[in-house]
Amino acid sequence: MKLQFKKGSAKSAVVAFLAVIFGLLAGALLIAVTGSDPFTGYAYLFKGGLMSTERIGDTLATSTPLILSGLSVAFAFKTGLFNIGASGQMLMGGFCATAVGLTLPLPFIILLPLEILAAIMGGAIWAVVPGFMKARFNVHEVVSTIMMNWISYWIIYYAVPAYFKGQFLETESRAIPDAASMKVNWLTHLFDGSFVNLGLFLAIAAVMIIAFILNRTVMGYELKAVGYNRFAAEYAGINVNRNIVLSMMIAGALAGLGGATMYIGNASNIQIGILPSQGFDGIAVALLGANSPLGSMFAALFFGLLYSGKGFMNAMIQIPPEIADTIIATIIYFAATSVLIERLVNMLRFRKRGQ
Amino acid sequence: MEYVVEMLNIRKEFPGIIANDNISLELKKGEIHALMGENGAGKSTLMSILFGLYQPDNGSIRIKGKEVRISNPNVANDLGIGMVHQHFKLVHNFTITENIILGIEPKKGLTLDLKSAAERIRLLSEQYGLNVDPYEKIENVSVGMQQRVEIIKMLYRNAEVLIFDEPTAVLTPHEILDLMKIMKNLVAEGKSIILITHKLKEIKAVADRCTVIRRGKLVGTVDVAATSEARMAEMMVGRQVSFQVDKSESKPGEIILQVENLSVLNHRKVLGLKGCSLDVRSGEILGIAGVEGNGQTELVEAITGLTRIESGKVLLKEQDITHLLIRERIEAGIAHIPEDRQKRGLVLDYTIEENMVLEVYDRVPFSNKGLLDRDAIRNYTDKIMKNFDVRAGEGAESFARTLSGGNQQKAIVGREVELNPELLIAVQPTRGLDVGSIEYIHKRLVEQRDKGKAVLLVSLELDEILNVSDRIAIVSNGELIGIVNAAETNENEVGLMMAGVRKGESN
Amino acid sequence: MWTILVQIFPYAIAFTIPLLITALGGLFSERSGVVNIGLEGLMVVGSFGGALAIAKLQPVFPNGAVWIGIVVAMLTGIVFSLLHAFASINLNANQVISGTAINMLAGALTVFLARNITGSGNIRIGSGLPRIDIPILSSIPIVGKLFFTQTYASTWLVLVILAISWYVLYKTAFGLRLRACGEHPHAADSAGVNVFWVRYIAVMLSGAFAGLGGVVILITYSGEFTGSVSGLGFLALAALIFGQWKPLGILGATFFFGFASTIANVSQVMPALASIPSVILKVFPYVVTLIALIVFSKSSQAPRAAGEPFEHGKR
Amino acid sequence: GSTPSPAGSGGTAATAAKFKVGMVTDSGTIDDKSFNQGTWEGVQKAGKEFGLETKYLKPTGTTEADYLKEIGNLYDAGYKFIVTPGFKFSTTIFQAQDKYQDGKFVIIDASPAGKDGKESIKPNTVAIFFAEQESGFVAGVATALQLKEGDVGFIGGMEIPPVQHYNWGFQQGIKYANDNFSTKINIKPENVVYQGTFSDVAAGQQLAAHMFDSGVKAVFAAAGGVGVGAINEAKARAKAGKQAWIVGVDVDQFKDGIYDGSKSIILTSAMKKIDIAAYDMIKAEKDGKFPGGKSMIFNSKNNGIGIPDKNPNLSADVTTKVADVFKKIQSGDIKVSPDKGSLIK
Ligand SMILES: Nc1ncnc2c1ncn2[C@@H]1O[C@H](COP(=O)(O)OP(=O)(O)OP(=O)(O)O)[C@@H](O)[C@H]1O
Ligand SMILES: Nc1ncnc2c1ncn2[C@@H]1O[C@H](COP(=O)(O)OP(=O)(O)OP(=O)(O)O)[C@@H](O)[C@H]1O
Ligand SMILES: [Mg+2]
Ligand SMILES: [Mg+2]
Repeated sequence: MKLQFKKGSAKSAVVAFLAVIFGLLAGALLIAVTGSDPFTGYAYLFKGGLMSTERIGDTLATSTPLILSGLSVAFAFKTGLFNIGASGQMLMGGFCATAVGLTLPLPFIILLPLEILAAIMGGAIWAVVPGFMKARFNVHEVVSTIMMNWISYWIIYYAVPAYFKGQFLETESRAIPDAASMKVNWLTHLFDGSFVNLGLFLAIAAVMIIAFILNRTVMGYELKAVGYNRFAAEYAGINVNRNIVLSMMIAGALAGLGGATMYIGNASNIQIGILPSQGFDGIAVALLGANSPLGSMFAALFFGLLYSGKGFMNAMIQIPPEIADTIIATIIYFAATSVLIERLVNMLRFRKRGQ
Repeated sequence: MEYVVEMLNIRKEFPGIIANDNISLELKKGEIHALMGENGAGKSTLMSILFGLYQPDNGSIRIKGKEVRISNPNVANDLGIGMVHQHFKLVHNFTITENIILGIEPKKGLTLDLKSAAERIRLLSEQYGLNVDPYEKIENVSVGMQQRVEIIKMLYRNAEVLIFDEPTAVLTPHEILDLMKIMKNLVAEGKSIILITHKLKEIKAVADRCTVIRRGKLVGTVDVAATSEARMAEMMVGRQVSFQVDKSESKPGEIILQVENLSVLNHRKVLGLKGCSLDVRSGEILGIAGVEGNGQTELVEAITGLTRIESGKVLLKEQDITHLLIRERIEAGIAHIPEDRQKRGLVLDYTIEENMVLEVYDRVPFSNKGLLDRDAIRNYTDKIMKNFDVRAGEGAESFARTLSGGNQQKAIVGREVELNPELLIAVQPTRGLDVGSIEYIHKRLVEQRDKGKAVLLVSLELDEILNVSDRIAIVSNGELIGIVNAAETNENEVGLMMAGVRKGESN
Repeated sequence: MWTILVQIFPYAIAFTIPLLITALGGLFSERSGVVNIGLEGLMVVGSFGGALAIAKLQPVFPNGAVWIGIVVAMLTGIVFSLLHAFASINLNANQVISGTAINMLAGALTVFLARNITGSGNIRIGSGLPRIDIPILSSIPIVGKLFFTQTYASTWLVLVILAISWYVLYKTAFGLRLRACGEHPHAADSAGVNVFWVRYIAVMLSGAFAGLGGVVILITYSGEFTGSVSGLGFLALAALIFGQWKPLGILGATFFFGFASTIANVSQVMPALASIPSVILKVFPYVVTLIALIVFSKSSQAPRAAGEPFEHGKR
Repeated sequence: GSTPSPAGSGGTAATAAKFKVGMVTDSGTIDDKSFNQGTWEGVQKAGKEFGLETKYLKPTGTTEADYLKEIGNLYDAGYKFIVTPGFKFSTTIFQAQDKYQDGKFVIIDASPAGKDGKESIKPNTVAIFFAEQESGFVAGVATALQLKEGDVGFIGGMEIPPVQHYNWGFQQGIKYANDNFSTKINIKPENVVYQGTFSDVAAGQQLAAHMFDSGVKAVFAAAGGVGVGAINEAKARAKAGKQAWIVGVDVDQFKDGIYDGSKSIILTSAMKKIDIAAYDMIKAEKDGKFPGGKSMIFNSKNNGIGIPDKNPNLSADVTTKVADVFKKIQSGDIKVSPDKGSLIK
């Protein structure tokens, strides 16, 4: 499975934009077919995500883990790896952060960095295993990361009740105390009681750092060289195996951080029996964002908006909220078949010139 | 005059390039017709049209006087046209029989009838002296054998017209002779052949007529016997070319590279290079002659660090580099023009400028404290592109993928030379290039030598080795057979040694 | 131990069969050169189509409905797989991405439709396939007890398909062509094989088989479409690699998965296994797969052209 | 937020003011044959009867934020009377009752509690509990009486209080029947399991199959989708002419167990009448009698739990005896403990 990389950010932006348009059109068609008015539907959808400060905050919070998981997948893509295991890494990262938050009675200023560190390490370790298997044994990361997802699923499944059992429930951990949560009062107030939290800033910082690493640093140069052509990288004396492991490690760290923003940010405990779907959505985010950090951030915000607004749409009119997921999936299909869009663009351009 | 194939006024355009512009070619029954032209001239395209892989935008094709539309290879097969492609089209884990019958499988009921197919293949093989084992797997046979499989594939389909696209590029001198014999057999049995090749000597040896094309346009068709090699070459490139590399006497100095008793495992985990010892001095070009797969790759990879050394030593300027990392060897003064420019030489999805610092990006001035310096990289790239005449649409910012093969190669040569190495290893530096580019690259190799550097040249082209090297080391079956002075040897002697005959043994 | 084995055998097999048939579908697709990580989604649509057909038809044809459902599921899988075929064969799209899109689309669209139909997003069927003891064979000692008691008709259907697949793949012209397309499509192309068609058929087979896998889950043990097959499609993909892209290899791999997860599931009620921590039993199949991937990495039999778009005439 | 309906819906106006009733589901679907469905049926019944608009939303996840978001969506869309089934809503309602002070909340199976576990029911909230142990007890007695002797088992979903109560009540019921009606029903420790999810159908089937194979005659499955697997297994066995019973949970599952025309493998069901609870609360609100700030228990006394009125698989004699036992629970003659005590798991 070789991944092809598209360059030229203007072109990918156009493709992404058209994919979004087509996805929304397909969604409109579906809404119409099921007997509702697409315009009203979409109006409620966007209102639901944006109509109040609180809702804007919620949309941002919904986007936060998506930004990070998207960034994780995009980063791995850029370096030639398909990280389909962001879910498991998020779970592990989130678990480690929760564990630290629940165990160490430290002041916020010290505790938060520790939690973040734990999340990053948890995610990174979970990704290093497939990275190492890829580097050393050339085991395809798609399969190994999927296996790692399930392993983390079951480990958390048994570890949470065993060590961090909730007050009432076996199925989730104890609640993270306020002093250990990413939610901070000033933000909550600023956004009228939204659950937006410091995770958002962490995500934005991560986007900046990753963009900088990829474009400006020796490390990014090496990582991409290995991703694009590991034989040439080897020829040039770049340590290929180390870079593959490093790349997976960073991707895992990003996903792990994303897990922390979910479990000690948006939520206040970790639940068992669920692989966070945000990990898989990260693939969509990265695809729409053409694997660029900034692109992924915008894609995540857009998906966050859809996810955040769909409930309100469902509350207002009879459109099942799965429409949002359907729209996202359609967008991804169109992004995957961008050749079609490119041809369309060329055709239109050609016709214009012809006139 | 009866023509088996007439291609008339063929035109084929690819996005941005007219690969065939009004080309006509006529093939007589029972002749070997050479098709010649520089790289990218449009030879393969023309033949792909005849074979039904492409549809012409314009023009017509007649087979035995009848106008036909060849919409796909099946139609070509039915018309008795077969093609041996530049790159063999064989499935590595199929047997020879399975490869040959693919697409026209004989059946017993629903089940494949492999037995009767194998029997027919054995008979064909005997008839034309091809000597293939129907049950052997492709991955276990030599390149020459694979080519013979391709030939049987055509014969099995009762082809009357056989197209060979650069068939000799991958063969040893001995295999080339065999192939020529086979081709003569084929025409004697009434087949007609179109032979694409860059090698004038081969055209002289077997072809009756020769059609030359240049940049998609027909230059002309000549009678081979009546035309000199120089004239044909001129037709091809549109100017006079010298085949001789101008160079002065070499002035060898101190030993730069010393290889002692080197043994290396190949990818099949057996010794691919056995106890090889040689040295290269400053101011000389040492050529490695040998048939493909006889230890050259292992030797080069062992020196550059791409492969682990089983036993023995490699010294660079008396420093033992046997266990150094690749990057450390580059820093110690080894530069390497790799055999496969697209696989090893370039990151195709990087721009030229990113490719130009592939080995030095982490050095000052290209980066500082882990941060890349774009300006420094740009200046460096511009310099290389100017010095080595690398042409690309968007200059330093062009993606390597968009460059033509020749320009890709020039960029790599420029990059490696610019490292200012003590030892320059050039592996097949002119593979698949046209004569103009070849000439250029040879000049740069000699220039390195004249600057007092050591050059190790590995090539499968005997002519190149003989023309460019000062001394020639011949390898066969992983062993060093001998080292001769270029000035004192000839093709015959080297060819014999490549076949494993040590000097003096033959008489 | 023997009694435990005999007891869990039928359930292990019931769990193995959907994995097996789905992996077999993946095998056809990949050996023709098209990587299909959309198997999960194709299973989901199969289970959706089948559930819908069965739920609607059962009141009318109480006996035939299940079989009609099987056919419908396979057809649904085929139709959906065309999306993947179109993207990866006609448009040369990145096959991994297209497959991911299929997975997302399947999960979202089917639940969306089911919600419009049933209001809840789930579709429950009245009853699935009965379990039967095969006459005569089931009385053979040992073997009869293990293989011929308490079996579903779908199990035999899938095993027959497996046998036919093996024959088609290795003994017929179509199989030869299919394998050639997966190893070296240009070779097949120049030999006059229509690579596009072969790949289309292969992807459609993967759709049909994955759809069958989805509906088998429904009619044997789940009885309900829920919009998910809980990762079995991905597990099938792993089994395909574990089984080294060979029919008998994936039979072994999927049986291993089936057996290991059944043991993990029932370990709680088996005193012999209750002493092993559950977490170990649960992660066991996944860890073993990882180890197997490492072991097989040396001699990978992956089809060489799998995942690479085929461009007619590209050099 | 936007409130399309002009009629004020705040306050406990005893008028027939049109209020809209919303529900947020827990994990699981609206037709889960369990508490989501039960709640929704109650909401719908009230909606029809009183001409109210009703709506349910299914959250995308199961975190507090997910739940709060859907409550906000309902609230902003004018659904200010919100019913939430499931223990998981505890912390969510704790916040919602403050955040939406003119909203009304009904939480089932739990009471609002802060992170520290401190409970606090505000005047706009009612917490509803069920005495599942009593329901399990009755079902246990019925099972024992009907089967007379042999093994029975229990499959739970997740190990959460309501499920535990069912289990412990069931065990007490069996014991009661053994002691008082000299039945010989046995529960082995290995036949009492919590599968760990409410969704793994395959595991449910395999667990039930294993129990049946090891001689269990009836399995009490309080396990959502896992229970569906168990029911499927029992049906498959019954079709093959073997004996296999399931004791249903939450609602009357008789219909789900039908395999041959009218025969069903559901012996009886341990019900808790969530639909009635939901309905009652809506009705109370409509009548201006919303018991805000209170925690209510539905048990045998108010007929909030029990087994179905009709149990075609129980003999007439068993039915009368069970009815007797039920009366004794109502009167307090029989006490069913909600604690584990010396019981299994
Ligand atoms: N499929 C294609 N799409 C676009 N351009 C193509 C394609 N095939 C060939 N070309 C271009 O057409 C021109 C002729 O190519 P062709 O392969 O026929 O050259 P050639 O004479 O066979 O060269 P060589 O000696 O390198 O084999 C080249 O510029 C080539 O890049
Ligand atoms: N498949 C293709 N699609 C588009 N452009 C192509 C294609 N192949 C070649 N080109 C373009 O055509 C030009 C000539 O390329 P070509 O590969 O024929 O050069 P070459 O010197 O013959 O190299 P080679 O030795 O690799 O055959 C280049 O500008 C190249 O970018
Ligand atoms: Mg060319
Ligand atoms: Mg060519």
